[in-house]
Amino acid sequence: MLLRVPWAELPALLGSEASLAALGLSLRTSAAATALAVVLGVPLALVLAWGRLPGARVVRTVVLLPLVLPPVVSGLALLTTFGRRGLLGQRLEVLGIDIAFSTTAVVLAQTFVALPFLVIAVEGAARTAGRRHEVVAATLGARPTTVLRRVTVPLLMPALGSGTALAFARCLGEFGATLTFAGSLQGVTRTLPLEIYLQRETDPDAAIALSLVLVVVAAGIVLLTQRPRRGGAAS
Amino acid sequence: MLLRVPWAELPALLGSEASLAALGLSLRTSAAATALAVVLGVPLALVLAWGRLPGARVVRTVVLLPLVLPPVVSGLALLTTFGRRGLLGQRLEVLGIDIAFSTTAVVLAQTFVALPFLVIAVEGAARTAGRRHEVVAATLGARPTTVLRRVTVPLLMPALGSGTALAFARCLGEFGATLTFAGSLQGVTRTLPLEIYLQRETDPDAAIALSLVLVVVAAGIVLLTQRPRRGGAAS
Amino acid sequence: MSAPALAVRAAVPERDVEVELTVPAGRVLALLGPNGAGKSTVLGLAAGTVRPGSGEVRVAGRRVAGEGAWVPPHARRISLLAQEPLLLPHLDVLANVAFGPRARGVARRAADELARTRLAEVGAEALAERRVHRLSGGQAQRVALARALAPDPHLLLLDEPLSALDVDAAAQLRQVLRAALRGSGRTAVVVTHDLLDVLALADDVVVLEAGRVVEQGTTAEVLGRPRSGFGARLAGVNLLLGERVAADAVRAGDDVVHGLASAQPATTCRAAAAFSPRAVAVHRAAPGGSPRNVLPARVTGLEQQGALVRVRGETASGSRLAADVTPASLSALRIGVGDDVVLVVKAAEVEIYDA
Amino acid sequence: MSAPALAVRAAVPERDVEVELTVPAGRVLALLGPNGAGKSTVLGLAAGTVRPGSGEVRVAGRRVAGEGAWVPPHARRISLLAQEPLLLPHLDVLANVAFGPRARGVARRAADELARTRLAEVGAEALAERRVHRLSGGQAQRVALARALAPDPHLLLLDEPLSALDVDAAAQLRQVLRAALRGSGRTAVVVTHDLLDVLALADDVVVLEAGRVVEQGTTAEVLGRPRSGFGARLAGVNLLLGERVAADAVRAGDDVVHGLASAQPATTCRAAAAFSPRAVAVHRAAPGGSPRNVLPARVTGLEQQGALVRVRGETASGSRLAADVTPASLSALRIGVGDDVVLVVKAAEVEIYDA
Amino acid sequence: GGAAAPDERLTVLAAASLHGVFEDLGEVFTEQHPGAEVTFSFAGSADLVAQLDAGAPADVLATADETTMTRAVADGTVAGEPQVFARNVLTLVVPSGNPAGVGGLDDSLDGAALVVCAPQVPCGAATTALADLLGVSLSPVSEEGSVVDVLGKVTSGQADAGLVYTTDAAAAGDAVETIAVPRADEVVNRYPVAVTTGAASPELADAWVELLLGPEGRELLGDAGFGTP
Ligand SMILES: Nc1ncnc2c1ncn2[C@@H]1O[C@H](COP(=O)(O)OP(=O)(O)OP(=O)(O)O)[C@@H](O)[C@H]1O
Ligand SMILES: Nc1ncnc2c1ncn2[C@@H]1O[C@H](COP(=O)(O)OP(=O)(O)OP(=O)(O)O)[C@@H](O)[C@H]1O
Ligand code: MOO
Ligand SMILES: [Mg+2]
Ligand SMILES: [Mg+2]
Repeated sequence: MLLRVPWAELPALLGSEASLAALGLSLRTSAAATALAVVLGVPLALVLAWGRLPGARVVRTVVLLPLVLPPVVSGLALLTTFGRRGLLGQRLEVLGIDIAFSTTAVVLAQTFVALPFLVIAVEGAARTAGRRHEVVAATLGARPTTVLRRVTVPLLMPALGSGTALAFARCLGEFGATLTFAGSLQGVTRTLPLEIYLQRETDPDAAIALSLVLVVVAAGIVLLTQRPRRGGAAS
Repeated sequence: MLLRVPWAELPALLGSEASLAALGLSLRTSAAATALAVVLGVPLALVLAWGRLPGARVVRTVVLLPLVLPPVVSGLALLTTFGRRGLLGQRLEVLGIDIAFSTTAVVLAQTFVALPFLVIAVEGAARTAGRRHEVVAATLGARPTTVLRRVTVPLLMPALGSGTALAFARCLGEFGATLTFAGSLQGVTRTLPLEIYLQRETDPDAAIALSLVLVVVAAGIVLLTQRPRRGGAAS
Repeated sequence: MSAPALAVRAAVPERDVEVELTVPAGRVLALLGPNGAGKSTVLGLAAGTVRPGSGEVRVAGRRVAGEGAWVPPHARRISLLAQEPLLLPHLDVLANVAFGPRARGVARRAADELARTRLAEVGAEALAERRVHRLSGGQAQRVALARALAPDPHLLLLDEPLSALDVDAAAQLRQVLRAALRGSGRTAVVVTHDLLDVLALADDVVVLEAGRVVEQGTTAEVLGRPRSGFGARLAGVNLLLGERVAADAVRAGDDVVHGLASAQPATTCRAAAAFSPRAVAVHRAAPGGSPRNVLPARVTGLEQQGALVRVRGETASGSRLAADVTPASLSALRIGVGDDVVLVVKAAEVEIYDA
Repeated sequence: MSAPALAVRAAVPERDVEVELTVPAGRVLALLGPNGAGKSTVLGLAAGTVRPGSGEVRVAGRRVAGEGAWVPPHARRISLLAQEPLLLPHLDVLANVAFGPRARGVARRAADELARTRLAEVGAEALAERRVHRLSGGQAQRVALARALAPDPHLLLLDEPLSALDVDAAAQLRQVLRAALRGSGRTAVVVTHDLLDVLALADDVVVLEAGRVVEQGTTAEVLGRPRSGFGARLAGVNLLLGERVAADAVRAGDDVVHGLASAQPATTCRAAAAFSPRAVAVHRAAPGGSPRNVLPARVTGLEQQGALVRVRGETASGSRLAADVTPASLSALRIGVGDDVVLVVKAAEVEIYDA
Repeated sequence: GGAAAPDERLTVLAAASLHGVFEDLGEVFTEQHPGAEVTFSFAGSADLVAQLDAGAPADVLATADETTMTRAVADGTVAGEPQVFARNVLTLVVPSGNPAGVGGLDDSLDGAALVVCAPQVPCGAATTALADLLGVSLSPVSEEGSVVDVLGKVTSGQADAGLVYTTDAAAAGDAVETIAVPRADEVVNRYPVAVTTGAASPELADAWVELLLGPEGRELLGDAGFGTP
């Protein structure tokens, strides 16, 4: 891919108004969606890891689905839920909330595809770590909120960190659901992958250059959060 | 989504030659790609979890990238590597091997996107489990192959199981990389997601029906492998 | 009278544990028993880490577990030192010890200072800044003990607090615990396998066997006049539990032992005969002469204990007895494991009491 | 003479451990020392779970670690019982014990049978089909011990094998170990904090302190005439280590102790004075009369030990001494921790020897 | 895959919007050429050109606009002069029932969600041309990358109106209502076809082009709503 990048023209290609707008939009929506995914995903992951919910397997399956669905299908699923004629969408519209073709829709689509990354990472870590340390903390008098803040979260930090990084990177790369569900308008809903898709029609070189930007940003994020981890814990 | 399925016509829609061909192809290629991902992914994951490779972070980043790249970019990346003019592709062509736009290309594309699922799952489990049990087994006289077979693999089985399931489901859903890298030839490279994409142009109802099939199969696989796990291990 | 600090009357069916015990406020209870007897389970019931299948648990009179009631561990004002140290791996040693006080609202600096004091008490002040995975087994145990003592709880639950410690440390920490427990008005339950711990720390003793309380009483009572095999072996005496066949004789199976009846008149049909291993002589064949108690047995073990050798034997009816002899007499006897011997003890050395 | 079964001459700088020790084939070495002294580290060096920073390790003459050489644990024909039981969580108890023999090529049925035998020996045959997370602490320890014994290794490394066991089990397993170790021609290194283990199991003793060997010799030598403070405390004697100021006197700091010189002529300038705590009398003020050794000290601890009370004290020069007195005389003295007392011991009770 | 191994195989790369027509035409073709098997690969036109350049096996290339075909000519992946075989014009579609009451490209669009193709793609270029021609300025809520995405927004009811090709409107059937746009037929999009340079069976490829340009082709294209040259 590197070989086909038109290095000389790179600054011009990337500096174009459309590219910058797309990059900016992508970064902003990805940040928002990642935050949303953390807020929703961490409690969900803990409940799945520790709880004895009767429907835990079903819930987990539903959460994991976006990970494996093809983009078009994800988009269709969102559309039939949050779309104007969708189950929830209709109700929201009654309340005067219309998310169609808005940046909110982009964030929603990205949250949808990013959530599983967080849930998988945090649930896996919570499950393997078990509740042993939480129990110890409780027998020392720590109330549940304290346990969460001072034991669970710090212990899950590495998993949370890499889960968040993957979620953010996945948000950056989200294409199909955004396209199907949110549309594509410069500065509002046209994120970087959509811009790449469009550029490819007229200027494949520009598309490759933009792809490279995306790859580099995503790789950078994934790389950054891979701090060297601690050795085995004494038990 | 369920509401919009044309239940009455479902058998006809799904029974069409094109749909069956696509489903069959998808299942075959996904199985092959998953097997390939296991063979490549497990050793890679163990090396990443246990080794003190200098470049481990970079390797891990590269492995994780397909998880977050938009489909088009994945396809472009594959094409510029394995395509006829790609880095590896040129060499392979000299050997008379041409993989782009063949069923092999589909398998390759699917392996590319499925590998991270396996590596993440297995590496995470291996890292949290640590090597403590492996060390114990070695001090009891177990040679490395025995340790792998009788300790490492059984201990990682739950993670390997769910990783494999996710990988298979992801293979089933793979769309963008296949389209760009392998094309969309019926019976050869047109997998179920590609068929859905195509049907959407002419027959949205059929597309929804096929999507449903895909969702059900993927959900079934993810659900099946969620066996109830064992309680915490004595240490 | 105020409510006992701890009252457990509960069952954990999946572990086959069913106990009833009470710890009055301000007293220290030693919980003894063989491996798997249910000691850790009882502590778990009190701490709230094990839920009873039936029955109830009360801490300071408050129902903390039982039908409809459940008070989570953190709200019980207890502190548990579990059998595994389980230090928090993301904190250093000091922060581990300061964790409890911090969780109970003590300010950071005060908690750190308290933690340093506790660490100094267990001889681990030099480890304060260490990461926990860089501790040796005994060091981790000391830190865990300091951590359990730090929150200043109403009820302290200690599961084998001095295991894994070296002789010096064990002796020193036994004193630390003694100071922390005795005369402080603090209530504690201590699980131990060590007689010294019982003597140094406990007011009362409960012996568990196979999930049931088989003996309880003050330390002096239980060790002085043990009524369970385990208590007797811990106290280092031989015990025959059986039927009273005379004012001064007990029969256990086919074994009959005569002794001195206690001053109080007999009230029960079950009785115990206790005698020290030092009072037992070992012969290859039954001797003539005065001793009234002659017990044939098979040797099951030989063990050096200090300057003496302990000969362990079992009678045909299954009574397990020990005799302490000098190495010289042992080599004269030329006995080994599996040999048949005769154990002889003077009735004057045997105490008979109600069981 | 054949090569020693184990020869370690290596350093682990990140743990500040630097040791040199040798275990002749067929002998059992007890490795003693305070927490954090480096005992587990030495076992790790022998087993191959710790790599030396420098130096080398030889097992049966073969260099298994050292510059350029590295033999992985499984190829060393050793068996290690680590300080944590670490049972394999995906196997049941029987499969855990059978693991070693199976790994060494024993057929499944034979391995299972062997495992059952070993389990029976440690009194855990009833647990054979249990999953390991359903074991109590002591049960897990027994299973781990059975597992370490099962592969029939050349060199057995046991890290606190009898900790966490109840009195009965500890006594029984001590015998099992004794049978497995003594007279079997097997070589073993046993880490323990228990004098009984040393007496029952060990031919030789090595005492580590702060990562260095401070004392070594046969069990009788070390316990009979300890040359390290730790050895002395383990053996239960008082020890003053210092400069020989006369044929029959040792000075440690300001403390001078007279005694009986050993029969052999003195060869070193450093000497040790050893005496039993029972020989030490405690007074509030220096008495007149015959005893030549009068040592002012401050009381640092009081500890019940069997029928006696042990008074621990420290002199102004830092010598730590113990005196065993009856509870009656203690209450007559009315002393407590922190009081100044005078410790008096007759020279006839003190043994002086080369250190 | 077919039952017996075909004597000859024809591979056609075609724009996704030709899916329906080409499948039907394929049946006619196999009737006329027994022993031959036709395989299609459908994708966006730009994709097809890129794939061909990357070595995709193909005998015929049919794209949805002339710009992309020009690129293939420049790459040297097609032989000879491309021939236009179909024309397409834009039309306005609204969801069935026309919830926003749209009446055409006029004030009735104010406040309604209009979706069009992005100017970078053929249908978008046509949209821009049409707007210029009519002297109206459109303010769409989304500029999609393909006409299928525009249609999808309308059929799903997300959008109140969309500008798509008449062929797409026809394929969507009852899901949408069509509102004719005046002078739309003045902005024409042309579909060219060409035989590839690396064709494995050039004769069959020629035969396909002939069939497409012939009466059977015209008829099927007409049925699907295409105009013919
Ligand atoms: N994994 C480790 N990494 C670094 N240092 C360690 C590690 N484990 C132990 N240490 C340190 O090395 C020294 C020796 O530890 P070691 O475990 O050998 O002691 P030990 O004699 O076995 O003590 P104990 O009786 O407490 O088990 C100690 O100071 C300890 O803090
Ligand atoms: N997590 C568990 N689940 C089920 N059974 C258990 C569990 N832990 C222990 N047991 C069983 O419950 C019984 C009581 O165990 P407990 O841990 O209370 O014994 P203990 O008296 O503390 O023994 P030890 O001296 O060995 O620590 C034992 O038979 C044990 O096998
Ligand atoms: O196939 Mo995706 O959901 O756009 O990466
Ligand atoms: Mg226990
Ligand atoms: Mg150790």
